[in-house]
Amino acid sequence: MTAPILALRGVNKSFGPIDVLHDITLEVKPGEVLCLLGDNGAGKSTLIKIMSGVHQPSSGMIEMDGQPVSFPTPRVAAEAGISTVHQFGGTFPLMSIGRSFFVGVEPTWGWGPFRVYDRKRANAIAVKAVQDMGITRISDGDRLVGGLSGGERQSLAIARAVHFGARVLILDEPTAALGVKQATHVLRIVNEAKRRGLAVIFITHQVMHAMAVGDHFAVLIRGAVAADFKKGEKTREEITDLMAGGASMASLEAEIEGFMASHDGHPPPPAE
Amino acid sequence: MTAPILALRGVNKSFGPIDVLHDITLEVKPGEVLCLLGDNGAGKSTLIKIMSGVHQPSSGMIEMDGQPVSFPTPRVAAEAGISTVHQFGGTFPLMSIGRSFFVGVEPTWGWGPFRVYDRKRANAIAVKAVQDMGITRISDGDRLVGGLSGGERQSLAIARAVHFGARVLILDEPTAALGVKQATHVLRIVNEAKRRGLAVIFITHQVMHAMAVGDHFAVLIRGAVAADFKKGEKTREEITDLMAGGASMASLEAEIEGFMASHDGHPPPPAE
Amino acid sequence: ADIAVVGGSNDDAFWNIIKKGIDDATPAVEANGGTVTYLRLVNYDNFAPDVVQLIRTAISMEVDGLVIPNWVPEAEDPAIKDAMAAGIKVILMNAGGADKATELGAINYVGSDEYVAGVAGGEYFAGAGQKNVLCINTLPGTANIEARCKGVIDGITGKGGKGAQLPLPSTSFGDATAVAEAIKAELLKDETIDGVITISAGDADSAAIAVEQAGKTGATKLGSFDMNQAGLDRIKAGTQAFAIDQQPYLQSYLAVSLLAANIDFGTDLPVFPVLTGPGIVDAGNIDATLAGVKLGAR
Amino acid sequence: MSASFSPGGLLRRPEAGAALGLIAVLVFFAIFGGLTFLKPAGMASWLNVAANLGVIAIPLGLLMIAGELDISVGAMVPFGAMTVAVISGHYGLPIWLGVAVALSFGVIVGLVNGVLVVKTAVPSLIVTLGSLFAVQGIVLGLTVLITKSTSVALTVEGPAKALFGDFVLGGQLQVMVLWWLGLSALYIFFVHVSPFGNWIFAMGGDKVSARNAGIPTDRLTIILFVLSATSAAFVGMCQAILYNSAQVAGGQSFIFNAIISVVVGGVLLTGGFGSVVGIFFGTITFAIVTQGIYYTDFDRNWSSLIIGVLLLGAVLMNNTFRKMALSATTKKKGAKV
Amino acid sequence: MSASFSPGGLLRRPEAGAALGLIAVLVFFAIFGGLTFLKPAGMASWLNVAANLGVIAIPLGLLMIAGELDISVGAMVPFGAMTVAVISGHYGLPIWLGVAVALSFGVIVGLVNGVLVVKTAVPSLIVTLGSLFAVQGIVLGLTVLITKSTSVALTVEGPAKALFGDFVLGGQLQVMVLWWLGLSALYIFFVHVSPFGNWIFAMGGDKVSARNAGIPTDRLTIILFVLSATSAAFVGMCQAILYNSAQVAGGQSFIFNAIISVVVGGVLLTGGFGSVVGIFFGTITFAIVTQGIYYTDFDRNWSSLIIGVLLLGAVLMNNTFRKMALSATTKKKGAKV
Ligand SMILES: Nc1ncnc2c1ncn2[C@@H]1O[C@H](COP(=O)(O)OP(=O)(O)OP(=O)(O)O)[C@@H](O)[C@H]1O
Ligand SMILES: Nc1ncnc2c1ncn2[C@@H]1O[C@H](COP(=O)(O)OP(=O)(O)OP(=O)(O)O)[C@@H](O)[C@H]1O
Ligand SMILES: [Mg+2]
Ligand SMILES: [Mg+2]
Repeated sequence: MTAPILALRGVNKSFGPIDVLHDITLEVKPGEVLCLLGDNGAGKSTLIKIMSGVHQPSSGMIEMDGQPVSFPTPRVAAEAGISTVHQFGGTFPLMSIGRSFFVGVEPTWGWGPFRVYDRKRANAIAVKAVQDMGITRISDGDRLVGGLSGGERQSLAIARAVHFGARVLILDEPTAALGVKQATHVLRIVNEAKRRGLAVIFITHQVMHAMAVGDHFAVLIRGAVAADFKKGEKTREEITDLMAGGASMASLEAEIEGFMASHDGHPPPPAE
Repeated sequence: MTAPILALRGVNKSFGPIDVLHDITLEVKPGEVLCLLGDNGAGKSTLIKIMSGVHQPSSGMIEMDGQPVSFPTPRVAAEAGISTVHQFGGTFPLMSIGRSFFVGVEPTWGWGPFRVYDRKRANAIAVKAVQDMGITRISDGDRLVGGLSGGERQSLAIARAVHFGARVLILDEPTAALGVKQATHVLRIVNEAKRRGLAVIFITHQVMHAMAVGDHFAVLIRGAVAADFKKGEKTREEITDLMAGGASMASLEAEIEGFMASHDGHPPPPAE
Repeated sequence: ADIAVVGGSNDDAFWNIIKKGIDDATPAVEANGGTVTYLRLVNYDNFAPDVVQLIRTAISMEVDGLVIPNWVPEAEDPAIKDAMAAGIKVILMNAGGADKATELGAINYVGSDEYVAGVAGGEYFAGAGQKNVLCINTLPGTANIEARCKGVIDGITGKGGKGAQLPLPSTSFGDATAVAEAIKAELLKDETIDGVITISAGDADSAAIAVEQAGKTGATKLGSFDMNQAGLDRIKAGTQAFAIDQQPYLQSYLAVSLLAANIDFGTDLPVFPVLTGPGIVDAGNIDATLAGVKLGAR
Repeated sequence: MSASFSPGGLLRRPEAGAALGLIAVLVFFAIFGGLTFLKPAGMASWLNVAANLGVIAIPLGLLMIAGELDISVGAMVPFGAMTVAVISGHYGLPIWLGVAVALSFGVIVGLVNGVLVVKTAVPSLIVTLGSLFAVQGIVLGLTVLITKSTSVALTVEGPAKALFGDFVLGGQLQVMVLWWLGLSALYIFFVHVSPFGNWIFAMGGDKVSARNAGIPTDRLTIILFVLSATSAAFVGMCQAILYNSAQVAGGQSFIFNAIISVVVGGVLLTGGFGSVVGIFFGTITFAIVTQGIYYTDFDRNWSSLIIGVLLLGAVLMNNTFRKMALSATTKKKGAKV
Repeated sequence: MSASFSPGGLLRRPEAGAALGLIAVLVFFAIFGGLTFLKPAGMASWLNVAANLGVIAIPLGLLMIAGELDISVGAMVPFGAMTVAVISGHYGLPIWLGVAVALSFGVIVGLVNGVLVVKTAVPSLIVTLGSLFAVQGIVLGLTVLITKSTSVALTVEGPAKALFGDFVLGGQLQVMVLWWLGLSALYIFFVHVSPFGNWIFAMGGDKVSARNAGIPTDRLTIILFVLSATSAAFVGMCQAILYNSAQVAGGQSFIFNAIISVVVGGVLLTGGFGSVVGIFFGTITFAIVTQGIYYTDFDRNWSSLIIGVLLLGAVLMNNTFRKMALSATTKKKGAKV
């Protein structure tokens, strides 16, 4: 069994008086997709923000390759090979595609204080990375990001993370705003990253997406790890119930589907 | 057969030189859920913005109950009984739940210029509406919206639209950021609205959600209605392909699943 | 002759009368084929650099003559010398004095002097029996304005009285109430203040209310630099003691006329310097002054 | 906006920080300023300043809550003053005509500002900076053209004087203080009690969503600009009547002073949060800080320093409280200017 | 920021609108101002003004691109001037010491501003408004305390004079023009050519995302504040050396003038968009408008009106272009101040 790249050991996080994460222990191995599941507000985004240096744990430890590390800023985490697409933001509407792609890690030539931003190279790499994601319409790296559709922007952010994700790729609800085709592309990219031996942490609210790529599932309920299991260890129904925070979704789904069935797909007569 | 409440007849829309919608003809009947499907950037949001008075059609006609109407501002559309939850925004982080719920249609007592905002009533109604959506944690209408989780906020926006949606309820990707439980609640609400005889227009990228509530499906591809069919007329696979803008998703899905199968759910050895 | 005149801020009452003098002298210059250009500071924020900039602008216009107040000699002298080196004849006006004119080689000096005017004000207070005078400065740090208050303080202390300056922060500039309440507060705090003088006519409107509000009408005498209609009305009514008048109309009118005639006809005035003030307007000469105010010349 | 009356709720109201700031400076000057500062004449001294500033600061604060800014008030004060002085002083026409024209100029400039902001995408800071210069130019140019002077005298008697520019209640308080209290009460009603206030907060929170929710954002924006320009013209007009004279210069200090009062009063510079009561307290705080200095023994040359430090302190205090209030509101990002 | 050189791309660059505005006012004044305005001496007249303003406007513009604002530059100009005048004029110490101390005061005030903005949640407008007052107070108080005067003379000769405060190239251009050109070139390099510029734009576009992308936003913010305060102190210092004297005075006009230049230069007030070349053009435009008036026959009383209208026109023009450039960027909503 391969050793975990990144691991959390007994991590707690509170914002002032609000406890958000309780005693989280989790690990992710190379070539493995960890699906982080959980209800709205369960603490998934907070958890991955700790892994990517945005927040500091209130207590507990982060380990990389078995060594304790700390990520005081996102830059440190990025330099350690952790690449994150956050749930919100991540692109800059008024910047060009090339510049937005390389924000903070601009390619340069020259030396010392006279390093020059290498626009040509940045654009070429960015356009290629985005096209590899299936967005073939984009061919000019000088276009402003603001001119892209929501899905295209999301794809750009993911392409960026994949490109720089030397070892760990973290995606926080990357498919939420995406169309069917784009979402499938993202899933393909996740698999591709896995194949290349990266560790991937994938957050989603869609069971289908989780089951399509996940090797390992962790479910957060109110800030604690409520379940941690491997692919195939639980059924779709069990996973759905866990994602809903432990509620029994079967009854809810039955309710909706039952309704549809009872009316045979036709609406009832308008209420008086 | 009941007559349509709201209909578009040959609607076109362009922003400056960019044509976004081409000759759209669509109608929605009371007690019916119209699912609007389509790729990112297909024009779904633009279409429903025309129906809710945010944008004006470049040409073409809107009819309500068979009569031509025009919605110069969102207010006019709201007064005609059209209630919309837009894809972005819709709540005000720094306002109280009660005030946010009633923005623009504040309940008052008193008369003339001395009408007084009825905080008690607004809070009571808002809290009840949100609790009816399954968010039972919210009990104080004076809490600031900014303190709610994303899912709770989305639920608040939907509750608002349902409350004021006298005749037509439009929901633009209401489930995108929601957890499994919350999404199921939204679907239940859509069914409930349908049962009460409202016309519902529902935009989503998730086939499952669409199939769970839709009576009638319209697929937009690059701004034109590419398909318009009833529940049961097409298979899930056909709908998925249409949602992806006509691409054959079967192959893509097969690719992903095939990969998983071939590795039997286990990651390949890390690449060198 | 093409003449350039450098002057003070756009909306300053004093400099608007200067402009009237220029405007009245202009037809005579134009009758002899010349022009007159008035270069005014926009504000007193960046005083010395802005004034010098205006001198340079005048040089760049290739004028024949320059009328200029020498407010900040250290800063202005080099520029004035450059102007002379470019063949421009110079008359100092309003600030600088005879010695400076001689030193620079200017044709003449027309004007009073802010400091001398201030001294005159301080001495007027002393003559009226006031012992403790407060000079209200709403533009602290501005060189020409500081000179006014310094003169007042020196004038009153020279006669055995006491004087002080009240610099108001920029938050109260242009807010009549803030100025009035500041003065009132000082009057309430220090009962011995029996004379108040303001650096502009507008501030005197505030000061008049402040004196009244402090219940010191009659006990505390009010003076001002420069005048406006409201101030003169007060002098007539007896609620203001005096206003210090440098007769700005004469300064610019004479300076422009003398310079143009010198350039065009080679005339020269034996009077050196030409002093236009300080004059004191008080109950004694108020009526004649009021007539001039109506015409915008006082 | 929350109107709960629990002690916790009270601390979370936007005016809580402002009230504490006010108390702090009151104590500061009561200690260093001594007794005269708290006597009626001393209190009148800062109340008068607060009143003149407050009548402008409240509508400006509402604009800021709605996410806009109005710099042109700095030119509207002299414009209002000069209009009434020229009409009723220089030309000797009836004072009521002067009052009416001064106020209608305020309405006109406000309309121009509002329409430009709504119709073009130019930020309101820039639009009103342009109209600040333009109105300054108009006031100077027209006044000199008409009166040959930059200072115009005006004598008003009778009811107009009593109404707009006189002292009341023992001859210490300007009648403006009554206007200020009255207007503040009206604003409190309209902003916090009537439904309109909700619209302003919604606009400041998210203009697009507000419009989508059926709020006539364009009309409301224009109304707010009219309100602020007219209020500034009103203050100028009253000052001219009170001081019997109007000057072309000045008024610019009102810009910064009003903005400071509004922010000290707890209004969020990015819009969407604040209260009229807070602005009211903020204005008094500012007036006390600037006027209180004269009652102390500090060297007057240092007054700007003291003002700067005290105001920064008041805002910091305020902010600490706002943070406590919104501790859970973390996802609101936005241009922080 | 896009650096494509196609004609369409050229028009979409942030400086396109600024360049057109510049051409428009040049034509305007060439028509109404006549020939002298375009002769070397006339050009020097507005170049000198532009240089002094521009050295401050560019770092201020960078701050605005990064989503912040610095009002305190208004007080830093007299602070820098007074510091060198007191040290090397009043005390007669070596000029290099005066220069060093003046600049280091700039660094200190910038550090204080930056740290306060980064550590507290107070908007930078308010923080720097506070430091504006505070520094004004310090300058007035200290100068009077030390020199008993508000105007201090200073005589500088030798290399320091030649370097900081002399005329060059035929005695018409201030050496500041060379500084301005050199600094502009440096800024262009760092903002548009080196990778650092990218960070500033990213910060202004979305500060949270920028930090998440690994940009040291706090450090960068502080550096930008240090840059703007130090540049202002530098300009004040050079003016004192050039004019042999320093005054304690407001300096507030620099604030508005610099902000106008930056906005006319195409920088978005909400941050994230703009260019150094645009600011450069905007500064020249502003200088031409304010200086050009002197070369025309317009009555001076109307100059504010003309400036206001011309500037509003320039911004409107600029905005039309920006809209064209970003026609597809519609989802960016944000506080429009
Ligand atoms: N900076 C913060 N300060 C205070 N509370 C916070 C902060 N960030 C997050 N929280 C709170 O922590 C909890 C978990 O938030 P988080 O964003 O991690 O949830 P999530 O699992 O990502 O939910 P979603 O599926 O809706 O994205 C929420 O209750 C949220 O309000
Ligand atoms: N105001 C506007 N100006 C210019 N173009 C616009 C505007 N609004 C939308 N568009 C363009 O119209 C197209 C359709 O956009 P729309 O938001 O309707 O797509 P959508 O179907 O809702 O996509 P998604 O599923 O990503 O929400 C896009 O290419 C978008 O860039
Ligand atoms: Mg999340
Ligand atoms: Mg959409």
